[in-house]
Amino acid sequence: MGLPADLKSRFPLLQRTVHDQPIRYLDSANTSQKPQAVIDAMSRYYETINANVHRGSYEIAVQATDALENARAKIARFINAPDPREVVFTKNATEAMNLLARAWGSANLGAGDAMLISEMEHHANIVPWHMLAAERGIELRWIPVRPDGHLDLTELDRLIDGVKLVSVTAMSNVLGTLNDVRRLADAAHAHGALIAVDGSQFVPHRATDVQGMDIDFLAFTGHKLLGPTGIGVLWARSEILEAMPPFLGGGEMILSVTKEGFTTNEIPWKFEAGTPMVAEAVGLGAAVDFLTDLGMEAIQQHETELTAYTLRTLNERLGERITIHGPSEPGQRGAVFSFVLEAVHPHDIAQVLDQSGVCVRAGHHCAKPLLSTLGIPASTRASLYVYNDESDIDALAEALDACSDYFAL
Amino acid sequence: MGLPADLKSRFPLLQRTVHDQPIRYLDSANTSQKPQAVIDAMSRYYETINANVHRGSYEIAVQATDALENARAKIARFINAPDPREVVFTKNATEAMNLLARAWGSANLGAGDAMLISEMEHHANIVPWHMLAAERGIELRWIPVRPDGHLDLTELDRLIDGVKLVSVTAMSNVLGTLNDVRRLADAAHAHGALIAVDGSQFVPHRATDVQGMDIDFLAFTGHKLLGPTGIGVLWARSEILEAMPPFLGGGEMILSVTKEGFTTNEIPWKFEAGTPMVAEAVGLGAAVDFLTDLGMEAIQQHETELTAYTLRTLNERLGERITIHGPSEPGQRGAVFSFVLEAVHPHDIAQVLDQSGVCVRAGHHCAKPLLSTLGIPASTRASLYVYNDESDIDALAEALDACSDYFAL
Amino acid sequence: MSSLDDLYREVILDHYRSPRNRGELPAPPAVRTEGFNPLCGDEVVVYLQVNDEGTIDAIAIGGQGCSISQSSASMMSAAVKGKTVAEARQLIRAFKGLMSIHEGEIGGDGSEAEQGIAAEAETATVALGDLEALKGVVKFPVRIKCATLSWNTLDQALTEADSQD
Amino acid sequence: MSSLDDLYREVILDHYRSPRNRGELPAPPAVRTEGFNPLCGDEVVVYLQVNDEGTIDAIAIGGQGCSISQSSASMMSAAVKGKTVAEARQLIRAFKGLMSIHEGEIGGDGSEAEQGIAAEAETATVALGDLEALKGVVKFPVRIKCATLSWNTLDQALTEADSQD
Ligand SMILES: Cc1ncc(COP(=O)(O)O)c(C=O)c1O
Ligand SMILES: Cc1ncc(COP(=O)(O)O)c(C=O)c1O
Repeated sequence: MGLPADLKSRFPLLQRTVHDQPIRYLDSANTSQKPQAVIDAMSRYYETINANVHRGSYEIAVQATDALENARAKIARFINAPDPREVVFTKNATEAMNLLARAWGSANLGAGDAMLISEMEHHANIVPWHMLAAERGIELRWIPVRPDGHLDLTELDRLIDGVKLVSVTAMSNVLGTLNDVRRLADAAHAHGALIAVDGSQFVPHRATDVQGMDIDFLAFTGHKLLGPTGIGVLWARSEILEAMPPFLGGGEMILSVTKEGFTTNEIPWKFEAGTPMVAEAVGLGAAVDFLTDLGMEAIQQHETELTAYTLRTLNERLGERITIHGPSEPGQRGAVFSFVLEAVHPHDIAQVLDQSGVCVRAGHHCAKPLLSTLGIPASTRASLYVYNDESDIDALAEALDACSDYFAL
Repeated sequence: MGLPADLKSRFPLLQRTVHDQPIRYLDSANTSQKPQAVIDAMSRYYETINANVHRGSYEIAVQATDALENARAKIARFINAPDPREVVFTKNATEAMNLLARAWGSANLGAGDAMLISEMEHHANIVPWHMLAAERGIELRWIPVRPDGHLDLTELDRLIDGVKLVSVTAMSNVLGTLNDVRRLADAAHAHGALIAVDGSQFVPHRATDVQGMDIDFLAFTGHKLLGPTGIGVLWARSEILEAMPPFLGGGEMILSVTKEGFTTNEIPWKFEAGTPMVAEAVGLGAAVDFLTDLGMEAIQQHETELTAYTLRTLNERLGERITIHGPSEPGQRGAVFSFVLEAVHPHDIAQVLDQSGVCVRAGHHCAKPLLSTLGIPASTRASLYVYNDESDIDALAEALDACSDYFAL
Repeated sequence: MSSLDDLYREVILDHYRSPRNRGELPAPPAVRTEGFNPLCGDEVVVYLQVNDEGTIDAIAIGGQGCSISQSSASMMSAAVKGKTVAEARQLIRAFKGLMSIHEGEIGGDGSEAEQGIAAEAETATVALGDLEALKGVVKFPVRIKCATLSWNTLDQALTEADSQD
Repeated sequence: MSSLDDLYREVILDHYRSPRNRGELPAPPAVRTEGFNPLCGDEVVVYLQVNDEGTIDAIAIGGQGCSISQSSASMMSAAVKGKTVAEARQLIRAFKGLMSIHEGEIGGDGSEAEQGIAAEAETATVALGDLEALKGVVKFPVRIKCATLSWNTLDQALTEADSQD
């Protein structure tokens, strides 16, 4: 196993330079780069079979429909979903969470009902619930985060008691923490609650098995998964989807419309109003093929090794000057590193690193409640993916060292 | 003026054959084909500057942000919007209508309030209102359609009295009818109502001027406009957008999030939750450039001439056997032709025509209430765009003639 | 138009032009069931009368639609008339077996695709006669729903007739 | 790191390392105004005391943020201290003129971009002194919001001080 040595060469953007330096792309938790195979799959779609789907009986319309539905089937297999009809396409993970909150939430959560999320959630798994709470007076409970970056589950039994839904991330986009989703799923089900998982960070990096995790909903986003912008997924068990009211209204999601009302289509189309993201689904299908060819096991191994190398290298090189948040054991975390560098503000770090071709993100990473808990207004984050290697980490360490000198008194 | 003679050659899909015949793509009201320039703009985006937007301070993140915001500015100019911040990106026109119904509608329409749509609306401008009506008991009124395919405005004063919103299509996707939007806007404003326009069919084919039409909202979709799937637009006047509550919740649309609540970002980002459709916006920007280079006046002239040719050719060739719905004067309609062929069902027509490479759509065209009014369960529709020419119409007429023979007793 | 002839076999066009058992039956005593294809607007109405011995002694077909849905309905009505309910159900399974090779792939309903595998076995043993002419539809996946519409409607009608007693 | 030196001029780093007028003022009598950059989490608190003659006789700066936002706040405080409200407002316009060449293009707020054009004229006539060092920020459009944060906060503080009387 192991990843192919020439992997970086399959990503056209990684061949470019920035300020005359080779690019060191360390912002994959934000969005991933795309292999040529994914870019070409979309171009080929437009160049050969582009047509509207589910509507035409002519040759290319049938081919376009097949392309869309084959992508759906591939994605279902990728997360081990039992049925492709359980895969609903959305424009991103955020829309998937909103679909969940609106369609399932408004039918199942009323005044006084409680739900449970965690302090390490991305805004996409917070704001839709705030909006629902404001509308219908539901109670939002929070699983705390420990200083070591893990969820604090000591009070789980009390927190989960009486909730109707648990919604947590499988992997933190700030700390890299991998949560024990199966344990949370068991606890939720034992208390009669359903469990939704934000897989935006997890699905690109680890073999995902919705049946093995025994979860009810999974949201993730295409652009972090070597796929295009403009597509995400909400997976849910078919019985749940079937019982849910629709989300957006329009074409595709109806069986019939009269002046008096409408009847909804079967799942998954019931939740896909309007012309779907056909080229994007094709691109995501190609991304999933690419990842499957590499092997999710090999990816996990590569990232775990690189995580160990990163922690070691940064600590050795920067010593006391750097504080890396999140779990310290490489096996318990993804390759996402939020850190604070003494006396240098994250925004300045990101700016200075860019001059060396090193791309990192500075800010709140759309997880403000978590940063409040950690007691920092902003952090710098380096995040890795299949195409990164030790030379990228060396360049990061070198640039951080120089940056620290530059701002030193 | 006039369109370049080699225009078809710039659309790669139109170079392919179907069943060994040159393709005759006559389904552009469904979705348009894409010029190489649009496909390449998106590939180039992924190959050179792909990064998440509004979040990074490194070079390619700045370039990606500029690319997104430049596309927004281009689109604003294309519809003569006074301010790019009035252009909200959605995944398609359907989402744009749902944004309008949910965000504006739920803040402004309550039990007993009335709104006015027309019988020729696409489901995207019907079902969101049915959903809102079911939720909040609003009254939905309908402008009737006359047998000649025009709106029947004789009772407009009575119908519009007391409504809060008028929402109509600028051009019918079934009949090709061009509605007098300015007259409807004046009537709406005179009665204290706002007016929303579904420009999905109009914007690709006619110079659009939201200020000249004096409208309040405009929705349209990228994939019918030479652009990619996965992107649409809701334009609205900035004062209106500013007063509207948000639509979907998550990253990008917030200024701040705490455990207790959130505050919203400025327009347009307030309405763009999650990672935006960056590559798709770039593609739509390239499409708008392509159309602007051709000239919307030249496009209108081309389509009007081709409309006259189509009506003449089909009527001459098929005589009594064909009934073409919609306005008969080429200047009052777009190049969309719904017709019924004696003794042959639309589904059979579409199937038989495909054997000659002719792509037309059969069905209800997502406008079931209109088909009920016309008294037909389904129709066949041929629809044209910049790349079509007389040879396509000749092929259509020829294939229809043969089809009619094939099914004749 | 040679490859079209695979789809539009002469016997199909014949049933389309001269549909058998076209009309209505008074319901009750007959049951009346409607089937609907939202994609193309096709509609089939099946009127079914089952006697005390469990035999279909009358059937009539209403509705409108394309040549495939209408000829399939016509052939179906001819094939089941005089048959027992059990025989009719066997015929439904056999016909779905004939159709289902591609069904489900176009995103229709996965469940029918699975039924199909079991049903294919049935197809081998039941004589379909004229109905074999519809085999060409399989090459045109979007039309499979047209061909199966009347059969799904019949299935429902049989269930309703059953529950009438 | 040569081109970085355009951004991080020595005087900027000096203000960042040794910020002037750092602290708090009792409010009231001072006004206290907060400014916030949601993109990066930068925060500036301006404490402003305007005397009866309309002169800024005390100013203090709190908050935290990057070198650009903090040094800009520090230089701003030094520049307006002892100035009249009218002079301070002129300085705000002049500074925005210096910054606004690229502002608005990155999707910030179109309105400021328009103000900018008028303000550029002002820039030519008002002496900015040390503040000129921030000119390099213009080459780094995402940082313009960092540089203008304290100035927008000052603007608000002046308005509040005005309405106190
Ligand atoms: C008039 C009209 N409105 C709305 C739509 C919906 O567009 P979309 O499916 O891209 O959301 C269409 C096309 O399908 C249309 O023709
Ligand atoms: C954990 C997590 N959830 C949700 C999202 C939202 O994804 P998107 O912006 O594509 O909707 C992200 C990324 O931004 C994320 O990291």
